[in-house]
Amino acid sequence: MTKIINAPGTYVDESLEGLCLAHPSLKLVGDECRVVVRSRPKSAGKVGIASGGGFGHLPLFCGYVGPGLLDACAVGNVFEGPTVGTSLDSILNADTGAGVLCLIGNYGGDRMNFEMAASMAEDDGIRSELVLGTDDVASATEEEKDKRRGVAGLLFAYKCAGAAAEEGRDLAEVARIARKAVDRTRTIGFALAPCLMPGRDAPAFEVAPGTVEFGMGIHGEPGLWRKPFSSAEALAEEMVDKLLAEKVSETSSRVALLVNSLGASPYEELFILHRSVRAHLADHGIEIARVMVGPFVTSMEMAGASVSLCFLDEELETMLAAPAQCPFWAVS
Amino acid sequence: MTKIINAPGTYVDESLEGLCLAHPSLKLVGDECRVVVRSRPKSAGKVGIASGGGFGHLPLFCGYVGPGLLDACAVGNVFEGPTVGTSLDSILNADTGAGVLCLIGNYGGDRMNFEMAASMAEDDGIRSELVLGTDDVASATEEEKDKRRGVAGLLFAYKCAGAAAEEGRDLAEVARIARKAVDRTRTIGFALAPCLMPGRDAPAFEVAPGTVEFGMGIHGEPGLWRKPFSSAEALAEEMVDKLLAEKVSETSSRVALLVNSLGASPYEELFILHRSVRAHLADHGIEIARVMVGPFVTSMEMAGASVSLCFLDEELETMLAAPAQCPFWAVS
Amino acid sequence: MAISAKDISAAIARIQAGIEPVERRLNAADSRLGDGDTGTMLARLIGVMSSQSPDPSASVGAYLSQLAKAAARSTGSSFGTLIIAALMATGRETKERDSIAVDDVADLLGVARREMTARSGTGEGSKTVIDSLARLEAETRGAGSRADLAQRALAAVDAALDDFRDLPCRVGRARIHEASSIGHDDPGMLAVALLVRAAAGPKAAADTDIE
Amino acid sequence: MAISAKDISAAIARIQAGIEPVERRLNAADSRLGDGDTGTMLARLIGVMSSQSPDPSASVGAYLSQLAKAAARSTGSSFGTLIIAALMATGRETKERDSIAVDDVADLLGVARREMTARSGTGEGSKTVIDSLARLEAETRGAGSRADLAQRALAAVDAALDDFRDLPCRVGRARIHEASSIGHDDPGMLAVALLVRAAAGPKAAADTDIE
Ligand SMILES: Nc1ncnc2c1ncn2[C@@H]1O[C@H](COP(=O)(O)OP(=O)(O)O)[C@@H](O)[C@H]1O
Ligand SMILES: Nc1ncnc2c1ncn2[C@@H]1O[C@H](COP(=O)(O)OP(=O)(O)O)[C@@H](O)[C@H]1O
Ligand SMILES: [Mg+2]
Ligand SMILES: [Mg+2]
Ligand SMILES: [Mg+2]
Ligand SMILES: [Mg+2]
Repeated sequence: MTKIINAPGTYVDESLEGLCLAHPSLKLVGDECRVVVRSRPKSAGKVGIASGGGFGHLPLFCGYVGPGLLDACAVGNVFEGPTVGTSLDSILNADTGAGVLCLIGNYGGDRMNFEMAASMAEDDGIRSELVLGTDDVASATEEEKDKRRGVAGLLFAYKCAGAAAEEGRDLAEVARIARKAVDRTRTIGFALAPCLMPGRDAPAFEVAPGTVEFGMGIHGEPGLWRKPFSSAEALAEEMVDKLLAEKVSETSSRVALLVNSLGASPYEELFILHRSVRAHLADHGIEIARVMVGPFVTSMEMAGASVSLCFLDEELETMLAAPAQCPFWAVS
Repeated sequence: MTKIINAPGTYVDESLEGLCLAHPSLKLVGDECRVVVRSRPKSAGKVGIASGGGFGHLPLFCGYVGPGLLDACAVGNVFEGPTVGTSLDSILNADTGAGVLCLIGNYGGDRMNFEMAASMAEDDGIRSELVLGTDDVASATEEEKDKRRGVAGLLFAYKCAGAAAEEGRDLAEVARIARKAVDRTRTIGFALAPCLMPGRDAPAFEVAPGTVEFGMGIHGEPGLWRKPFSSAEALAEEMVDKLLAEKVSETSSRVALLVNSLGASPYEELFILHRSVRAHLADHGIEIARVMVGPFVTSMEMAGASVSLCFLDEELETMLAAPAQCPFWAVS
Repeated sequence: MAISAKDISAAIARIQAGIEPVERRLNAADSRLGDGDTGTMLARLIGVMSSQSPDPSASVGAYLSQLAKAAARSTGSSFGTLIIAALMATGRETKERDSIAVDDVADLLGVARREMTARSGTGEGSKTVIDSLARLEAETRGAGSRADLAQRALAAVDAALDDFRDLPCRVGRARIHEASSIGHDDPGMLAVALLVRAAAGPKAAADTDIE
Repeated sequence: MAISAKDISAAIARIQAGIEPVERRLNAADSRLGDGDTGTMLARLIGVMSSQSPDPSASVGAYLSQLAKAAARSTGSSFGTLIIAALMATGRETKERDSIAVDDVADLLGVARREMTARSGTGEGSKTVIDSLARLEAETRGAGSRADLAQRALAAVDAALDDFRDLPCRVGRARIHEASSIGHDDPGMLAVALLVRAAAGPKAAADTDIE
C-alpha cells in the first residue's frame, strides 16, 4: 500500500488541485480552498445543491459537481467531515437566490456541521433544506432506518435532485425528490482488503486475506459478519437477498443498479459480480432500468465492492434519465 | 488480493458478459464469443478499426469499442494475446468494405497473431494494415524504438485513427494517422504492488512494499530500476525527464497528457501525481492541450501509475478533439 | 476565585502541553469500533484553540466565541463539532461577563449539554460525551472554590466512565455492535475525562486516578 | 520406417501424458524475465492438439493443418503462435504425403524454422526456439532410422541449450535485461527440448539427460 503522495499533510489539498487542473469544469473556492464548485456559472434562480463529506472516496463527493448534479461540495480531510466553516462556504456558493438543498451522507459529524452551517447561512438570508443519504442497510436495522449511513446510493439522490433543480423546480420540490430517492435506495457492500490512511503505518482496520467483511463501512466500520470468500455468485446472492429483504413502501420491481468498486477491485471483477447480481435480481422478478458499474464511491485502495438499488417510480426514472455531466459520470 | 470471481477458467468470459450487459452499446461475437463489437452498425464504407490483446487491462482493450474509436476488439485470456482465430474474427467484424486498420500493442504474440489473421482475411478479400503501439520507453532504448511495447499511449492512436476513420478517410490515411500518433507518443510507468493472475496462489512477480519498480511492464515485466519510494514529486520529475529525453522529429511543445492508474492506485493519488507532472512539464516549457486522469489501462489490481505524452501537431490535435463515445471515455 | 478568559486560555495551554499521550490513547479507544481518529481530531482542535489568545478586554463569551469560530474551520469530526456547538452556546450565554463565578459553572455545563443534545439528537444514557457532561453538571453544582470545582470535576468524569463502561454504546456505527462496546470506555467520554484532568493541572489531578 | 499422421498423433499423446511437470518447469523458466506462462500456454496447445485424432485417410499435411487450425483458436502466446505457423507451413509442404521419410524430417524442420523466422522477424542467434530448430535441422540431416532420428534430435536440443545458456537473450522484454538472461535457458528452447524428449518416449530419452 505504498501511496503516491508527497506528505500526509498536503494529501487532500494537492489532490484537489490536481483534480481541478485535470477538469477545468471544476474550481476551488472558500476560505480554505476546500469547496469545489462549477467553473461555469449556473443559471440564476436554480435551486442550489450542496454536498460535502470526508476525502478519500473519489469520485465521491466533490467529483459529482456539474450540470444536472451538484453545484458545490465541501471537502473534509481524509475520512473526516468538512468543517462547519467549509460547509457554510459550500452553501453560500451553491446559492443563486432560490435556496440550497444540502444533500449529504448521514454521518453524525457531517450532519451536525451542515446543520450549524445552515443556521449560519440562514442568518445571511439563505434558505436551505437538509436531506441525508441513509442507504447502507448494514449500518442499522430496518426499524432504525433513519440512523443508517449514506454510501454509494447517494449518487441516485444527487442525480434525481440535480435533475429536478435543473428543471427549475423549487427548493421544497427538489428536497422532496431527493428524499424520495433516498427512501427508495439501498446499498450493501463488502470489503476484501483494508485501506491505509495517509501518514499511518498500518491500516486502521484489518480484513484478513481471503476473508469477506460483509457490510463493512466505507471508513472501515466493522461489518455484519466475516467469512472466507467463496464465490462472486454466492456473494451476489447474499447481497441481493439482503437488499430485497425490505420492501419499499410502494411496490417497485424496476430498479437502477449500481455495482461499485471500493477502490482496488478492478473492473474485471466488478463485471463478474455485476453479471451474477443481475441474474439474482432476475430470479426475483426485478427489472433493471439503468445500470452503472465502476469505481464511483471508493475508500482509496480498499478492495471490495458494493451493490446499490434504487427502486424506481416514473418520476425518479425520468430524473435519472435527464442529462447530467461531471468528470466521472455523464448522462445524455 | 482476494478476487471477486467464480472460477479462474470462467474469469474472462463472465467478465466480458458482465461488461456487455452493463453497456448495451457493446456486444460479443465470434466463434468463441471473444470479439467485442459495437451493437449499433457503423456506417458502411467506413474504414474498420480492429484491436485486440490480452485480458486484465480493462478498460483496455475492448472497452474502447465505440463511435470515434474501435469497431471490433479481439480478447485473449488474462495477459495473453487473442488467438489467431479470434483476431481473424475481429478483422472480419470490423470490415464494411473499406478495409481494416489493425491497431494493437507491440507484443510478439499479438503481432504475429494479427499478421496471420490478416493474411487469412486477405484470402477472403479483406484489405488490412497493421499498426503497432510502441510507446513504452522503458521497454527498449531509443535506437530500438520499434521494439518497444505498447502500453497506455495506445489510447491516443485509437482516438486519432478512430476520428480519421469516422471522417471517412481511406485505409492508407487512417493508418498514416495511427502511425503518426504512435510515433509521437511515449509512456513511462511504475509499479508499487503486483497483481495476481486468477487461479494463482501468488503474484508472478514481486514488488517489495515501499519500493518503486520504475518502468515495469503491464504484465509485470521487470523494470529499469527499483528504489524506495520517496515522493510523488520526485517520481513525477523522473518520469517527465525520461519522457522528454528523446525529442520527437518535428518539434512539438504541445502535448496531450494521460496520467493512468495501473489499477489499485486511487484517483486521490493520481491527481497528486498529475499535479506534479504538470508542474515539471511547465518547467520544460511544455503546454498541455488535453489531459486525462484515471484508470484507463490497468493490470487488474496492480498498484502504480503511468504517464503518457502525445506530442501534438495540428492534425493530431484535431483528431483528439473529434467526438468519440465508449463506456469509459467520451469526447464531445 | 472567578474564572476569566485568561484562566480558560491557561487551561487550554496546559491541555496542549500534554496532548500527545492523550491523542494516542483516544485514537486507540476509537479504533475499537469507530474510525480511530478521536485523538487526532481533538489534538487538532486543541492546537487551533491554543493559538487563540484572548483579547485582554474581551469578555469570557467573546473569547469562547472566538475559540468556537477558530475551531469551526479546524475539524469536521462529530466530537469536535459538539465541542464547537458547546463553545458557541456558552459563548452566547456569557457574552457580557468578564468572568464566570465558580458556582455558575454547573449552569454553563448544562447549557453545553443541552446544545450538544439538540445538535446530536442524542440524549443521556447513550454512552457519549453527553453523559460525561451531565455528570459534570450534577457533581459541580455547589462547588465552593476553584480547587473544589476541580476535585468535583475529576471525580465526575471518572464516575461517568465507571458507570457507563459496562453499558452498550447506542450511538453511531457502534450501535449494531452494542455487545462489543461493553467493557470499553467511549472515546468521547474518555476524551472529556482526559481534558478535565489536563485542564485541572497536575496538582489537582494527583489525587485522582483515571489511568 | 516413415512417419505417418498416426505416428505424430501418438507422439502428441505421449507429450500430453507427461505434460504436468513440463508445464511447471517452463512456467518457472519464463518467470525469470518473461510473464511466466510458457508452460501454461504449451499445455493448453498440446491439450487441444491431443484431442484432434487424424482422419484415417488423411495425409500428413492434412493432419498438420488440422492441428494448426485447432491450435489457432487455443492460444495467443508467442511461442504457441510460432508453433501454429510452423504447423501450417509444414502442413502445406506435406499436404499430398501419406508419410514423411526419416530423411525428409530435416527439410521439414527447415520449413518450420524459416516460417518462424519470417513470422517473428527473429533470426538465429537470439536465443529462441528458432535456434533449437536450426540445431535440430542440422543434426537430424542424414538420420538413417527413426531411432537414429530420435537420438540425434535429443542430442540436438541439449546441445542448443548448452550453446546458448551463457549467451544473452535478444528477444522481447528480456532484451533490456540481457545480462540477467545469461546463465539461464530460454523457455522456448527448453520447451523444444522437453517436447522432443517426451515425443521420443522413455526408451529413447533414457540415454540422454536434460534434467
Ligand atoms: N451523535 C452523537 N451524539 C453524541 N455524541 C456523539 C455522537 N457522535 C459522536 N459522539 C461522541 O464523539 C465521539 C467520537 O468522536 P470522533 O471520533 O472525534 O468523531 P467521529 O465519529 O466523527 O470520528 C464518540 O465517542 C461520542 O462520545
Ligand atoms: N519474437 C520472437 N521470436 C522468436 N521466438 C520468440 C519470440 N517471442 C517469443 N519467442 C519464443 O517464445 C518463448 C516464450 O513463449 P511464451 O512464454 O509462450 O510466450 P509469451 O512471450 O507470449 O508469453 C521465448 O522463450 C522464445 O523462445
Ligand atoms: Mg471520524
Ligand atoms: Mg504470455
Ligand atoms: Mg472517530
Ligand atoms: Mg511467456
